[in-house]
Amino acid sequence: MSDTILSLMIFAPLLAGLILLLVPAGKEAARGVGFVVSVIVVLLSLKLFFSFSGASGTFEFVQKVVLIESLGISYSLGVDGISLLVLMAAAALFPMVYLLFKSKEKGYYSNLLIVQGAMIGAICASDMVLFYIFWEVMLLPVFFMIGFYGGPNRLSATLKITIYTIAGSLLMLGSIAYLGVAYQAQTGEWSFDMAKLTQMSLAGSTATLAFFGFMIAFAIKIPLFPFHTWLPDAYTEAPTGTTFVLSAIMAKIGIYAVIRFVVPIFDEGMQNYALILAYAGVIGMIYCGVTALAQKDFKRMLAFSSASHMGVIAVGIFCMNLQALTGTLYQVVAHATSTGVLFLLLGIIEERMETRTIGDLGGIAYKAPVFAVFFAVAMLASVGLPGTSGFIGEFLIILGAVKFDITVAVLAGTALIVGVCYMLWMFQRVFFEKNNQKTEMFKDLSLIETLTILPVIILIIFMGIFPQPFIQKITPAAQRQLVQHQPAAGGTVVQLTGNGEPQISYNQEKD
Amino acid sequence: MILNYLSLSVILFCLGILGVISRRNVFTVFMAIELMLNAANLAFVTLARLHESMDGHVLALMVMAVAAAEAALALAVVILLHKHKGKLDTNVFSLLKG
Amino acid sequence: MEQTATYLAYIPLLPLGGALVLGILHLATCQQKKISEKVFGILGCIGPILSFLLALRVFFTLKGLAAEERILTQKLFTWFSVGELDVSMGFLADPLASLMLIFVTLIGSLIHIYSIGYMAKDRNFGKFFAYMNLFLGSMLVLVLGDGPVVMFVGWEGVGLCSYLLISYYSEDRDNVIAGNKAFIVNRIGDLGFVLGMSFLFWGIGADGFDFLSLRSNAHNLTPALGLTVCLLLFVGATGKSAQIPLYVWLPDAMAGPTPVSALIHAATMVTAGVYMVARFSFIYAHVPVAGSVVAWIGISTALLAAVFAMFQRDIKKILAYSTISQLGYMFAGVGVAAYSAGIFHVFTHAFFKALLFLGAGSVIYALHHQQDIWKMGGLREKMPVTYKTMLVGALALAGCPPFSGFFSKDEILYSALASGHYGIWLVGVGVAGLTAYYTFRMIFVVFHGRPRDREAYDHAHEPPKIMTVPLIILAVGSLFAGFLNLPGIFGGDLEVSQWLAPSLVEHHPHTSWFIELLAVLISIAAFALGFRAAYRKFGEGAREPSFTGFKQFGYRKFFVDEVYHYTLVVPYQLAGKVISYFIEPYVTDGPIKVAVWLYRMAGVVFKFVQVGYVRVYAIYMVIGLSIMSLLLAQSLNL
Amino acid sequence: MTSTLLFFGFGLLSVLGALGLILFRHPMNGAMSFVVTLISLAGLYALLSAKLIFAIQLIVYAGAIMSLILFIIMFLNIQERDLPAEDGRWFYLAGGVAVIAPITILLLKAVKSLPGGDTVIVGGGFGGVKEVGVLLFREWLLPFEIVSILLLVALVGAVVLAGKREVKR
Amino acid sequence: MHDLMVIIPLIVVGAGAILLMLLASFQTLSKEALSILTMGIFGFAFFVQLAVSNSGDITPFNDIFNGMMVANTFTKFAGLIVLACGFFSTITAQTYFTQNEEFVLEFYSLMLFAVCGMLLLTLAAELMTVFIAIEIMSLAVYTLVGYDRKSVVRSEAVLKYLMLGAFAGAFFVMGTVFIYAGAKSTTFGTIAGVIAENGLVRSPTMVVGAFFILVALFFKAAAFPFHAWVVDVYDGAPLPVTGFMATAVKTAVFAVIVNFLVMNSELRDSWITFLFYISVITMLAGNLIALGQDNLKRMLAASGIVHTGYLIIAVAAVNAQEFTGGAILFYLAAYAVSTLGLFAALSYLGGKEEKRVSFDDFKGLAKVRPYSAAALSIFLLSMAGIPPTAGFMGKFYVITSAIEADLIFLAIFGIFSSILSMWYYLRLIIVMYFREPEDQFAIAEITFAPIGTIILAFSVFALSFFPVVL
Repeated sequence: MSDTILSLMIFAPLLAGLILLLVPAGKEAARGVGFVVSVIVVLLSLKLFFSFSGASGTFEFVQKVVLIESLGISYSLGVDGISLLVLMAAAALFPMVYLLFKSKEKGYYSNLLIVQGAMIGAICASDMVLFYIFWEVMLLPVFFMIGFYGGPNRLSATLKITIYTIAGSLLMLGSIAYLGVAYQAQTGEWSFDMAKLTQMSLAGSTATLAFFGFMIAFAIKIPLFPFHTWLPDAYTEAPTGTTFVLSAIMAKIGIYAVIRFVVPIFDEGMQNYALILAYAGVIGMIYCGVTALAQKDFKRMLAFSSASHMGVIAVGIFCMNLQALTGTLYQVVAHATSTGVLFLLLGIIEERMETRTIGDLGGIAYKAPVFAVFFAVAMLASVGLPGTSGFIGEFLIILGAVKFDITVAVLAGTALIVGVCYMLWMFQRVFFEKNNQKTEMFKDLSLIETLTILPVIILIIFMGIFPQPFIQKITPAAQRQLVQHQPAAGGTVVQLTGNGEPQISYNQEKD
Repeated sequence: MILNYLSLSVILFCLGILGVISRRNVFTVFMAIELMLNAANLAFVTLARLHESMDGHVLALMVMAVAAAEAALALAVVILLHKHKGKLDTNVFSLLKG
Repeated sequence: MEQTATYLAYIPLLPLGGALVLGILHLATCQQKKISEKVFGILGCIGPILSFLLALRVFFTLKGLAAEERILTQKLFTWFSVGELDVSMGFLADPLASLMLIFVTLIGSLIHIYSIGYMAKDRNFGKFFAYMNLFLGSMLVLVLGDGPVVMFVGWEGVGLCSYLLISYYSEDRDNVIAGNKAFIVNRIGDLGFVLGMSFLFWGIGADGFDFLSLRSNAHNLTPALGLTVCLLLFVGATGKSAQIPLYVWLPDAMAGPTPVSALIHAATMVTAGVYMVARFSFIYAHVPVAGSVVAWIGISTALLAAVFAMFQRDIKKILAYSTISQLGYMFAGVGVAAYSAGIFHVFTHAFFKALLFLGAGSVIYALHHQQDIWKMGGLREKMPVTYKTMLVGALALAGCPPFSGFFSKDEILYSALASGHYGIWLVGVGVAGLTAYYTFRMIFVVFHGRPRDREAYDHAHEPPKIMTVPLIILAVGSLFAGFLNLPGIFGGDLEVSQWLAPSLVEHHPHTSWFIELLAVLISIAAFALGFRAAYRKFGEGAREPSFTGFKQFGYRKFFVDEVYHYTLVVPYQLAGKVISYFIEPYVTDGPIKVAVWLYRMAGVVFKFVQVGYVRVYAIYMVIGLSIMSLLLAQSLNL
Repeated sequence: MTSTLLFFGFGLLSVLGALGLILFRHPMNGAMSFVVTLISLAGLYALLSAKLIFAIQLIVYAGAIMSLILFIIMFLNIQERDLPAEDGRWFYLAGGVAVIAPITILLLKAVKSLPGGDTVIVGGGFGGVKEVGVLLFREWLLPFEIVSILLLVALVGAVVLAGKREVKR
Repeated sequence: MHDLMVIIPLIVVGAGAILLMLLASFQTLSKEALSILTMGIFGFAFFVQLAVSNSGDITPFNDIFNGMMVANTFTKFAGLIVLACGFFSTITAQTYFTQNEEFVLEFYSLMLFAVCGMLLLTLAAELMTVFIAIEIMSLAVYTLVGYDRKSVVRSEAVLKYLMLGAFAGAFFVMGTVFIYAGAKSTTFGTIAGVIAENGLVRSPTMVVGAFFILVALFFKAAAFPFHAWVVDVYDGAPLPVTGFMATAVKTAVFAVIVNFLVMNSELRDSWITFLFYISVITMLAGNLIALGQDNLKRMLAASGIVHTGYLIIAVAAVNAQEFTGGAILFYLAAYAVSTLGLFAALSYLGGKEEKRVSFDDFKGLAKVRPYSAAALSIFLLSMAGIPPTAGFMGKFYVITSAIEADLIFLAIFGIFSSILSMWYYLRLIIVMYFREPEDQFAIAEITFAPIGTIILAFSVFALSFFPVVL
């Protein structure tokens, strides 16, 4: 069991989705199947979470089947602290979608299943080629979901996201090939096993190319400024379930991938470009945050806010210290839950009001207090209020950033402000102020819906108050990721102790 | 002396190319291609003389055979085209483009 | 040396639990069947009162211990520990905390009780009490937090509550905007707090990131880093405690219900900044520069706010500005390293300012939400209790001996003088005069003279017992609280200061009794002048003055809000618009769009290249061939 | 000496024939001048003492293939109006020469790099029927065999493309 | 005996061709019977080829053929691919002829002739043999393209193909001339010996000869600038023939290119820059041509040019020392599978007389015929190189081998071109899935092609996970 549990988690949804696609079935049946399978996945993931020790920081639940020995490509899976929480996020949140959105066709649900399977695969794969396969496969359902069930100009949106993402991942393909060749050159044997490849430490111009191959691919997926331009259209046009998938989980896989591949292998690349990338992160955060303020479309605003948060989360990676990295890994889940809930609740508004324009809404809080409370909790979590899951990660990231580079830290800190600006203003216009005849009709959450979302709300608060159980599973692996890597030279860093000396000193050893 | 023979064959070959790209008359074009093949033959025979080995002759024979086969098919195509349009202009046949 | 007390956690948890219960209850009932307000009211008051009792217990337990052992801790669980960063969810009660606890819980309970009356017939009665409880809980977490991070939880929690309560009447857009303003401005401060914490951690937080260990390692902190930390933390304080430049939110915060203004925006939350600075006294003491920065900002805030207060016509706004001004005093106090004096002023101010607000509340209640003092007048006869109690409060605020305000303020001014900050002292004295002036301007205009608005006056009446009783209690408090910390000259020996001493790092400057006396006399004189001026102008009910010239300028608060609006808010929104309507589509996405367009165009071009003439294809071949053969001839250098 | 003269004579003729093929507007004339080229090539083969090729060139090429082409030309009885009005012919010729020049130069240079040699008639049956035949069936059996397949394909192709019979549906 | 086994597939196919030719002349058999017979022959030859294990270079009947024929693993798998292409093209043709009236009985015999020529091409190790084999293949294919005498378009396609083909053939002969001039022989073995002995570069005639030969072969493989004919000819040719040309011809031609280049490492290395630029330009041009097309066949033809570009990358990356043309063969196989699948599907979706040819004709196919649409999408994704299809693995092997051969930039260009190719592959998927259907895609009668489509659709995945040729 313990070595096939991952395969189960991957292929239960994947095969279920494919079979649903092939056989004729009603949409209710499809929805039922989807819900059951996703619940099974949740249970499996819980079992995995509690039987995961994480003390060593190495892969657990390893399964390995050689596919192509001539190139050392194998079907090999494994989970470690880096991937655990992402995996949990990918596994745990899905049942909500099936419960909340009933009025969709069969294809919608089967695509959801497939995308979940593929994403779990991408998270668990410990062979790079396998990872790449899942990474690409998880895009196709999104392509179809947006194209079929999306908004008015869905075609351009889906074409944009697909080509944009595939462009990135093809560059990554080149980099992966390069890694394999480099490993073959160093050791004489072919392998794409992460554990082996991460032993390498590459330098030189070609390695830099490969570094950017990876970075661009992941920067597009995350998305990192300035590669975010596909995001608003895609998030806005996509049906809510898909937006949820994209924002809550798929973006996180980008983050995860950076930590998994780029950090351990490309020391030199990180040394030279961490600062630039961190700046890209914070600039993107501010840029998208400021943009979100001006959005009239509720969903578009949330899309930009999501992008903005991803900026901060990305910063944590490039600070290259334990606190920031842990913060990032924690924030991945925190943001998954909060943003996920926000998008789902927005979906409910959309279903009931047939509009997403913020200006058309108002006074929902009086008609639907429960709804409003849930939304408020998720919102506060996403602006990082202490006591919610959002705070821990953000605090750790800023804390780490201070050590890495003060400017970056201050800019990253502005996330505290930027977030509340648009969120509160939106909250005011949507939930407060006076009702209009549209929102007079707004119904509060039904019991089922309440019970569906309540667990996540509780999780958000629980993760704010008792983060340690999660963190202690993360940290060893994060430590391992960092050991090969001497701290990247930021612009200005704080000398820890040392009396009397000027201790906010510029250190120039860039190389 | 040998080189003059080869140069002659080169010249004939290039004249053949010239014929192919400068004429629109199907017959002329095909005969120009035949000319190129003949130039090659001349070169083969000359080289056979140069190497004092008769492989060149055999090669020339083969080329002639191939040329004959091509000519047969080519003429069939010409007839076909003439049936369609009654013209031998290659530019008439430009339905497929873009 | 410190002892563990297992009941500390209950102090914040009781109100928090109350908040949870009330909230769920409210959510469950707000739609269809109502349950009586009594249930909510009682449930709402249980928590605060119980935690008040616990606070007393804490106080007496500490009192029972030797001075330097007066520390109670309770470590609940490891909150999060990453590498050398180890933050535990724990509580710490020392004399400083206990003092705060007592008055926070006491005043909190009183205001809860008062609110039962004030908020009667409000459709979201339950919600109100849930918020109030939540606030009290967060405030107690703030006070009891055993480390910066836990403190920050409360710090942000109270900010959230103040947002929720300011925008309580949320149908009215302005209230919500005021709430947003409060939250955002506070967030700006919190950024400073977070960064300060981070620096502090990388400085000395490696072994233990709670106050006790930090305090023991404070000497390792290098001056420059210390300065950075102090200033950053003070930025947080200015946000929370409404100092220059972040004070702008507090006047608008009066949009909330009056009890809220009394509890949050006068008595407790806004003093959190002072408390925090005192908490970190072990760092500030090392960095005098930071101290004087704090002091100067504080005293100039006091001056500015006092000037504003002189020209306001909204009774709550007057009180709001006076609050800011008093907070300025407190910061001046902690700035000149007289932490105990500052905290003591916090203590007394809590009483009389809460009293004043509640009094104003009952006036407003009586006049059906009329807040403009120039629409009031002669209410003395109509509501005597309110009048008398408010008079006490006013005297305390204005610093008339022997009311509490006099002693605490005098202590601050004296420490400023003694520690050689003459400038601060001078300004402080001036502000004292202004305080007396605007306070009695308010009193006279509201209660004396003849009514300006007849029919409102006729309907005016004394509020119910449940509202007046807290007033009386507070009045007593603000009358006698001063005597807890009598300076030597009045025969006391600063009991409160001594009580606080173990948890603060301060040294009392010793000067001659003459200086002390001088200081006292001068402050009394300042009060007298201010009072006299006020009496001259408004003593027997003046008619509404015309707000022109400097009056207008002062009434409009020197247009600071407008300046902020046009220098910060408008550009920000503009940037948003510019980015989303120009930069995003044309600049960021531009290159990609252009590339795609070029690609498409090239495709169109290549359609024309496929002309369909077989000869042309042959020509392509030959051209390619000849180019290649040129290259080949070169590479072979034939 | 005579061989040199003959070479230049035949060479000139063949080039003239080729030019005629390219330049004459009517394919009939072109074909005629192409025959001249073929025959002069045959002469050159003789000079290169390739007896068999000489004969085959005359019989098969100049004889059979060309007469087939001529036959088809006549069979289609092309009138002036059927001919393409190639107005830009001269332009194309000039451009073509310009384009082809590099190729020619390359080839000529390549030729120059070969070792020269004279072309006195080698006796001893070099290029005779018997010798070439032996060579053909010993060394070059495979090409010889598959050429038969090629001719078969050409046959079938010609039938399919130009045959007259009605196809069974 | 083993020698015989090696060439039995060749003999079987050739004999079958002649047999069918004779049968055709009697006009007794129905076209179904002929098609089934053809499939049988292909299948039999395929399994013989599969059964024969020819490891290392073996020269069948050396004493007779004088090493003009060399068989090895590479040729074996190349032959297998060719035979498979023939088989599935026959299936496609069978279906096609149920929907298109025009038919000649020699069709299948010509197809067999063509395959015979291709098998020869994979085996041939002597330039004149290669030339004759090319001609066999080409003449057969010319005829297949133009068998329909009623249609002008077909005839035009033949004209273009035949004229340019013969033109290129002349170049091949001239190349042979120069090789012969340099090496006194035309068998690969001797040529390699001569090069190894006294270097390639020191005998310009050899360089020029090799150059002309490569040019002629690249013409057949439709590399820039010899690509122009492809689009028109594929467009003009009948659908099954287009599929046949796109896959089988390309396979055979690349087999011979590889055979020619790897006979000596110096020979290959001296052409790497040439190959580099050719492949880059070819990929670019192919993408740009394909982008503008509205006709499906033309788009596929142009994308065929792009794939030629990839294959040239692989050719540039093969190293002669321990040569396993694995990447090339796998890519060819993957490309063949997906292309044949597409054409098989189109053969029954195309309708009477190929009435559905343009993108828009397939609007909303997914709503009417979901399975066919799914199959089409699978093939398109495989061509685009999206995992887990065979096309992806092929692309991955090619890129890997390019990087391994230190042709980093070639790999990068390949990646870019596959990014560019996304547009037109996704376009059809979008049309099929996201537009509303307009006609019902009625199918005449039950035929083989759907089955063939399904088989191919599965083999797209099977191939990617069990890459037999590697």
